[in-house]
Amino acid sequence: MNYNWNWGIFFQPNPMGTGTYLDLLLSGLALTLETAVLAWIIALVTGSIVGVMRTLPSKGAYWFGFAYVEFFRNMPLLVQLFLWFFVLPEILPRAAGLWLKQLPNAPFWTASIGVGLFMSARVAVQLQAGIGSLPRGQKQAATALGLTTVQGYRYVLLPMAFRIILPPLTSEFLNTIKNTAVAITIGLLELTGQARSMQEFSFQVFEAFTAATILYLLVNAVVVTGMRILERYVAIPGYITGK
Amino acid sequence: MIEISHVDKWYSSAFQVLKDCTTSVAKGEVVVVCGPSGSGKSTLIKCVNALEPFQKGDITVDGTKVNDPKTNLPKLRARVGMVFQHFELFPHLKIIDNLCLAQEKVLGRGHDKSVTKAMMLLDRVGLKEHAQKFPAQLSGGQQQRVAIARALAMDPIAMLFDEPTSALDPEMISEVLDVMVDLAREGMTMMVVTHEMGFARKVANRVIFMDRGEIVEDAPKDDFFGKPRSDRAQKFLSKILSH
Amino acid sequence: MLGNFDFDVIRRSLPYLFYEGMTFTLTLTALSALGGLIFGTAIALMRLSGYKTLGRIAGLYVDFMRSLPLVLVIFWFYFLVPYIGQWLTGASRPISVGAFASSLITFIMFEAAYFSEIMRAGIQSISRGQPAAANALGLTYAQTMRYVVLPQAFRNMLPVLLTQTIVLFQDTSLVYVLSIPDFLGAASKVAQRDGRLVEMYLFAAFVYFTISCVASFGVRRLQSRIAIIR
Amino acid sequence: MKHFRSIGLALAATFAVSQASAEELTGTLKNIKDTGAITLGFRDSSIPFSYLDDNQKPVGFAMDICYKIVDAVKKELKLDKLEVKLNPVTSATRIPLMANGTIDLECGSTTNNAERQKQVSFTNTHFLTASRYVFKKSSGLKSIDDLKGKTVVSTAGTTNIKQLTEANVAKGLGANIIPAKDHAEAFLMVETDRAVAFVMDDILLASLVAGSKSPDDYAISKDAFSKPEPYGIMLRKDDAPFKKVVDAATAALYTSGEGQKIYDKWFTQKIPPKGLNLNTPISDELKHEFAKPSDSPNPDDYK
Repeated sequence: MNYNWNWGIFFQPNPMGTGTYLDLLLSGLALTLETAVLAWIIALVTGSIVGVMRTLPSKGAYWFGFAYVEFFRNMPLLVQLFLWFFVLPEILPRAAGLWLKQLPNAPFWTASIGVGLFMSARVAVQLQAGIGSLPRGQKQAATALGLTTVQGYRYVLLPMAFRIILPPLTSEFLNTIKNTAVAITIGLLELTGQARSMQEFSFQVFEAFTAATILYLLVNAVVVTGMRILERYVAIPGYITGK
Repeated sequence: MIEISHVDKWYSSAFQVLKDCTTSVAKGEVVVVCGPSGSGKSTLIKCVNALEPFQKGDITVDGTKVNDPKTNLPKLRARVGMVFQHFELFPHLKIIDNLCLAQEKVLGRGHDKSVTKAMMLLDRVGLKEHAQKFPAQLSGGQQQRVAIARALAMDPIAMLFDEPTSALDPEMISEVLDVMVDLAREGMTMMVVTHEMGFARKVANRVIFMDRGEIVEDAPKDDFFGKPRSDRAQKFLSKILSH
Repeated sequence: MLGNFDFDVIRRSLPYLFYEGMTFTLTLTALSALGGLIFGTAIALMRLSGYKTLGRIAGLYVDFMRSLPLVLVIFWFYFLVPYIGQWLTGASRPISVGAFASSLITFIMFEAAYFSEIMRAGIQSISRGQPAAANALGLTYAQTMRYVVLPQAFRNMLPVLLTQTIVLFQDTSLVYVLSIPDFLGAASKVAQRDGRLVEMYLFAAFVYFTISCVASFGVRRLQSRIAIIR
Repeated sequence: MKHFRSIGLALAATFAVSQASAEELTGTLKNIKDTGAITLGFRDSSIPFSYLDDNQKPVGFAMDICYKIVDAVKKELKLDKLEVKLNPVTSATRIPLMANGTIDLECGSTTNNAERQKQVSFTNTHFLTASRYVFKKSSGLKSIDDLKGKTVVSTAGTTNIKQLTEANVAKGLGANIIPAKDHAEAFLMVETDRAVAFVMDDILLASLVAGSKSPDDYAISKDAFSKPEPYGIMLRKDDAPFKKVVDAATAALYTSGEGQKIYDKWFTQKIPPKGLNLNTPISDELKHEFAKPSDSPNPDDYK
């Protein structure tokens, strides 16, 4: 193979003056995680609201939830990011658009919100399925005790539903981390983006991508382990969920 | 205490589950509702605390009209205890928390007061030592006794039982019935959907027989078991008493 | 703001967008789905084969692919495939692989990991009695799989496989990062050349949305029809 | 160094044909002969070097040069037919795609420098340009120092973003540097006020401005990030026979005066898609280079 391997490249200084190439990749990793965590919070909060709406008896709430999920699920994430990043500021009033565009870290905020909303539709579907899998009597029992709908969801249905959907939520969280890589198209220098910069500056394509790959695998392993521990921590004695 | 007058309910325009049902339960009275499956008896009892909506007629509980949109349903339901066929304990909450949840969230009782009340009731159903366990760690009979205690913790003015023993293994039925008999003897107003005719003989004041959504028979206990008037009730009785 | 909307730019670029862009996207989607399904089924069979090493290799492959962002995989393969070709054919220099072939290989390899999980679930959903009955009739392992297990697994999983294909259809837009003119790439080229971002991206969003929506509606209909037949 | 190169070049030009046919074919030439096809890498928006016209076909100054090279290769290999495949590249993908054999010639606006020569080779220089930045007049920028703390965009994988990054460190500007996929996308960032400035080779900036909706809104900085650097058609490293053919073809093209003709076509006349005229007559340095073609990566060799 006609290629100059140079694994020492990681310890050579990067042209950004921020330390070595390894530091460059690690800063990308940090940004990946920050974006993913913020996106995940957005996805969980809005996804839960929409997911609950889809289980309410109200026709209006159901249709809103339905439309929301279809909207965010039927467009490529990349296109959605473009809509938020390039299109939204242009159709806003000029001053608002300008403010939006000149926000410091605009790619970070756009990516977090864009990925977050994209994932929220998936969280909503999972949660709807989780609530749907609970026996109907649970809701009735909560109601019969005099709990309001909000209280019923808060104290009875959601704690159970979230436990049931914890395994699929784990993979959705992993998807969130992976999906932040799409944001290199709007200039977010996360892990894949930094691996690419490293490739461009040092010409060491395969070293850069190998390192990024290893970092993604590590993150994956850490998240999976963490979620397993969480699953065990919230497991209910005697109660077998799913598997 | 409970007035049911001319209640009609349809699931769809074609399928009528309740036809012109009229009956009442006086204070301190124990009424057993029986009938073949699909006769609408569970639906009727669920209409009493508005777990199921109905299209025509009126139900009044302790002077409050259930089907009045102005009625504060959670408040009303909190005063009517309900026990379900499948217990419907909240699996993610310890036994003690199952009993405290609605006391605190609906009645606004302090935590200490709720716990004291809960422990007293658990003691009464003979399950004091299981307070810190989770529902899945208890047998069916124990779970149903917890469910009764949970309903009693709300200081109900009446209790509704929806086939409380039909999901239980035979050897556990009596432990639940014993608790119900005690309750009846203490003067609790009770409406019980059950096939346990022994229980009916022992404590019921009246027996209601339903078939195809209609109240076919509504008679004092002795009359019902002595000389049932309708063919349908006779056939039903001979079937379930034949063994 | 909508006053400045130039619908004409969409009309003028329609032939390019659809003849080149959408053709690329749809061909890539269809071939990747087919390849991913075949390769994915092979991986699923490896995992369920009972040979420990074989199963472990397949499992590692699936976990590996599913841990990486598609964008990174696209870069990897775009740069690596010619070398793999060189290695496979023993040629003296990297094999020249065009943009389309390279994307196709990328998506087949990537999606196979996801399709294999679906097929695995499908195979496992078939009751153990089925292969036992086939064996009792004297069918070999391969015959059992070919005539009894896989057809059932495939039918059971058809809606999920189709849903995954819709996801794949959306994912192909990521070849944008390589400047390959798929539908989105074509739209963005027009958008940037004419400075008509708003129109072109809204139009692209609309097209993707419509196609995905119609397709997922079809899958839902199919699903309910299968549910009735069962 | 320079001396040595011109000797080599002269030798190549003289003996290229006879040598190549006598020897066993290797490398790219062998591959082209075997497959009957050559793959050119082109750019989306390196106007006027390599960009898409109204029919989304790649055209430009560098494309024309590449087609001349293709003719020479065809003749060299005595082929009746040579299929030309086109593959889109970006600044970020061009070098790996050259290394991995996806493309045989990269026809665009790639700066020839010593660092890149470790990865790829270049044929004779076809343009010289310095790195500057474009900005909106309304933003009132003047010097490189005015970029302090601002958001600045450049194209990923270019020498320009590297020079910008280095200047950012050296001058302590603290500018927020965003990489864009291609020049058009980067320019768009400035046009839509996402970034205040776009750092790029001045000729590309000038063409982007000229082609924009309101050219009068923009200005290009006086300050430069670099000396005028040479552009070259890129080819694979360590493939002497192929380079010999390509060098001979370009040298012949430039010295014959045909190079100047092609130059004038793209830089002083109306060009597609919009009939723009860049009005950039050939510089003395480039004229000099055309007279004595060179593939040196050193800017000082072109004075």
